[in-house]
Amino acid sequence: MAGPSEKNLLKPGVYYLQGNQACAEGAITAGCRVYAGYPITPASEIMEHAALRLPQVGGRFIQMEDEISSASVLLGASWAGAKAMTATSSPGFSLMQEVISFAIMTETPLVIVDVQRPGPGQGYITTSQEDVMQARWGHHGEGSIIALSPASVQEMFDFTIEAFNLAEQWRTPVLVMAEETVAHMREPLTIPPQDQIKVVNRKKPQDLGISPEEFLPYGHAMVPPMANWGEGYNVNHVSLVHHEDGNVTKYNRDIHLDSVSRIQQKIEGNTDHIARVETRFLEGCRHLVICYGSVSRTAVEAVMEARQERGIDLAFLRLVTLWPFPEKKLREIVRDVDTVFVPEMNLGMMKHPITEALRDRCNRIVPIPTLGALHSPEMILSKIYEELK
Amino acid sequence: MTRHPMLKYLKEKGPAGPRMPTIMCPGCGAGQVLNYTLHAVDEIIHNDGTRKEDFVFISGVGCSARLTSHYLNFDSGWTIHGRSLPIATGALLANPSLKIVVFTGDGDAMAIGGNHFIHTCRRNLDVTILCINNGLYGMTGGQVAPTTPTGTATATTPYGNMEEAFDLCKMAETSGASYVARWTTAHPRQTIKSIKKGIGKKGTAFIEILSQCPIHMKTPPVEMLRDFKANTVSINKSRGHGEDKILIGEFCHMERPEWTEKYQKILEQFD
Amino acid sequence: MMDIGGGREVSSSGRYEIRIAGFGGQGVITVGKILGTAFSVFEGKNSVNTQSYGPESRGGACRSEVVVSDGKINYPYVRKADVFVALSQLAFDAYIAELKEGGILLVDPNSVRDISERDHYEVYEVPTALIAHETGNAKYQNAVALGALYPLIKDYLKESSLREAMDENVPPETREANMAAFAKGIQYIKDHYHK
Amino acid sequence: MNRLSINPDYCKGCLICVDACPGKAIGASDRVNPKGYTLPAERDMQQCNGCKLCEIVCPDFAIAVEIEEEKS
Repeated sequence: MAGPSEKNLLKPGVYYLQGNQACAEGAITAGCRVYAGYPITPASEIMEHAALRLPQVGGRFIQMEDEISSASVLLGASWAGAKAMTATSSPGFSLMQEVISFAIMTETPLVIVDVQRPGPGQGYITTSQEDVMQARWGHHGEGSIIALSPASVQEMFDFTIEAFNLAEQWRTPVLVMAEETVAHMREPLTIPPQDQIKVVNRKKPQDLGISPEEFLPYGHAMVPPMANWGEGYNVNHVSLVHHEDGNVTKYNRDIHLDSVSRIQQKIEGNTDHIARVETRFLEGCRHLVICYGSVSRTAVEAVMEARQERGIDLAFLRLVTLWPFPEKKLREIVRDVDTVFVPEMNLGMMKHPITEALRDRCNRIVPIPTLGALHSPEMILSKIYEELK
Repeated sequence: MTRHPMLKYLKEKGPAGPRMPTIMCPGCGAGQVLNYTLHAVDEIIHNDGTRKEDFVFISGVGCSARLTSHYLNFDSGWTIHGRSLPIATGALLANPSLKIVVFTGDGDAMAIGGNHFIHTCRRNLDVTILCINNGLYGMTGGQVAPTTPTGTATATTPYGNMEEAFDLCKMAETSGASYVARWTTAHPRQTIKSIKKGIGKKGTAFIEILSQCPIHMKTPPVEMLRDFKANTVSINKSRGHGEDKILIGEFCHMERPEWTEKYQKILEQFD
Repeated sequence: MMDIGGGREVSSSGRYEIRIAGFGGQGVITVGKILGTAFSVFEGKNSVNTQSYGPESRGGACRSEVVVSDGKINYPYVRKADVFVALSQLAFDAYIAELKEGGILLVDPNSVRDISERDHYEVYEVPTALIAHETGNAKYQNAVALGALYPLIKDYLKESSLREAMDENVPPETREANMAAFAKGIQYIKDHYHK
Repeated sequence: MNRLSINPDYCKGCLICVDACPGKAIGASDRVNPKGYTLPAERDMQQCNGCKLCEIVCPDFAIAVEIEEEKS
């Protein structure tokens, strides 16, 4: 008989939900049973939905006193064996960077949703993509991160599930870099039958027949198995530079370089498995639009219109994962184009790794910046027509 | 057409157009706290000779914080959620003669700002903290706060708030604030007098003002103000038998060396 | 029911776009939510409902939109509105330029007083605030507006879809009053515009 | 007799002033401002003792009392 957690999952079917609500349902579907949050526009609805739904599936919700404590809850919850999530917006995301750094070094699976809003400072409460660099470089120290970029209510559901799966699979914090546009939008959401949804759980030493005495919390493999508190593995979570067994004394530079390099390579070296892009009209195209998140919904409409109305040989490429940045994949599929347009809801951020990746694959990169609102199709089309006169 | 006497302390319009009416919802208590504060400041400027340019208003984030945002015709800062007190500390270190008034809310001061709050009181820094306590997070849509009464249903406690609320005045007192009082928006004259005293006091003055949020509590403001009168009792009159009612009045008014005054003694070694 | 865009993935043509605007507290956002639910849950069409708002929960400008299509919807916001419901002068001035030629314009004449180039649109004037007041509570202004809107877009959805969507999106204790206000809106259009 | 001035653009119709006035000199009028807020108005200014509580408790600085000059 299904326990409370299975019984009260949303039945398969079509729903009409807000992006934020779909995100919370995705977390629950992925097995998230601990949620900690703090109010902030435009992300509060995720927390409000979690507060309502978690007890119904045998989970626990808490509203913490701020973002730092909310993120810190995730460390304790994950170490104690639970899948844990919080959601915030840009100012709160800044406050969570230390915990993200800590989660990277201790290889702790957890999910943080950032519903981006304009900055810096209070900025405003509408939509934005201004945190995409902070997502990768905001935490102190080396290490890498996985960051997904949803563009629809369906993806707010699907990508939150994927975020948990990636976190558990690679023992790493995973970021869902949402935007206010998709967070507050309502669209049909299709929930498939439970058995068709892939749910990944962390590999545990018990699964590999590793006894507590032999267990190396940061050893055994590129992605070490993870022991939960309360299961007799006496695991010490430490984020000082450490040996595979968690010993922090006997510092030596080689161990330092090796251990932190492994943690970084664990993600960067597996970009092909982790990163995804979507492309359309790429075959023999002359020009290209590269975009991500909700801007991709405007961009694809502009690309279709430019092709239909003016026969411009324009292709469309969407970064589904922002980090790890799929440089190799980009270089494989973009061979020789003239102009690459990069519309972003910031003043030019992902254009930098794009420029580096396509340094010898195009003649020029043309950013199309805007702040605080989604590009309209006309904004992108007028730039394309102007540049390709 | 006579104009409201306190409008002289507000920026009604500017080159970019009108700034008023304020963003506050109809009947919101925060607007009343601004009115009472300006009445207190007006009396101080005229009676005690404190200059208008010595006043600085600082707020964090939330409905309470919107009071400084861009309406005040004073030096002011609309700053980071929960961080107005460290920012006030910085201003005092740079210029101890500033008269700093902080508008904060129950969430801004006691949740995210809680740590800074207890340390500011411990240090007894010369700042007047006006905590507009509406018992919830208003700006973000009515979520539970550290001051929400147990049992209350809110956007984040759909099954009723199971946690206990802080007593803000007790926390201020035990943390070391040298002037601590609680009023409600339904006690205008007492609140004005208390704010005047707090600003005049050298040291941390903490004044909690219970304030109505008609929108999220779904109750007409007039009714909530009547409830404030009915559900409170002054500590002088209560003599301990008003337990079920909320105590209002002055809880603490003592002399404690103020931080910048103590530091002055260090500085004077090198005069 | 009217097929919109023939189910193909279309750019701007295959979309039916409705925008509602007013100020915070008039129930503008709820109307958008109800329309979206009606189209997507009860009519089986694809629809995107978005909202824009200021920090003010009362009094500030507020807008809610629904884009409907039988095909895929990419750009989520209104490009050229087919229908524009304006409940305040501020909102009317802000968005009238984006109502297409010959589009349906529904306004509350007590708050939207001057309508420039009236002959460019199909104009319907319904005193939604007043009618709501008469049914006992100004809060139901949005239900009156929804009722007035229905006969103007009945080629695209059934009244039952709207009613069921309302059922799902209003507090249970207000269901009856909402339905009454909704019916009054329909009646007003029938009496004054024979639709 | 003292006179009241109401700023229709600032007033949000909360009517706190009506309830606060000790002499019940202020009442809710039937006038509505562009936002639909019910405006207060003079009801019986004979009862106004010039205490200015209405000015003090107004959240929006929208009401002011003009005290009649004492005739010598």
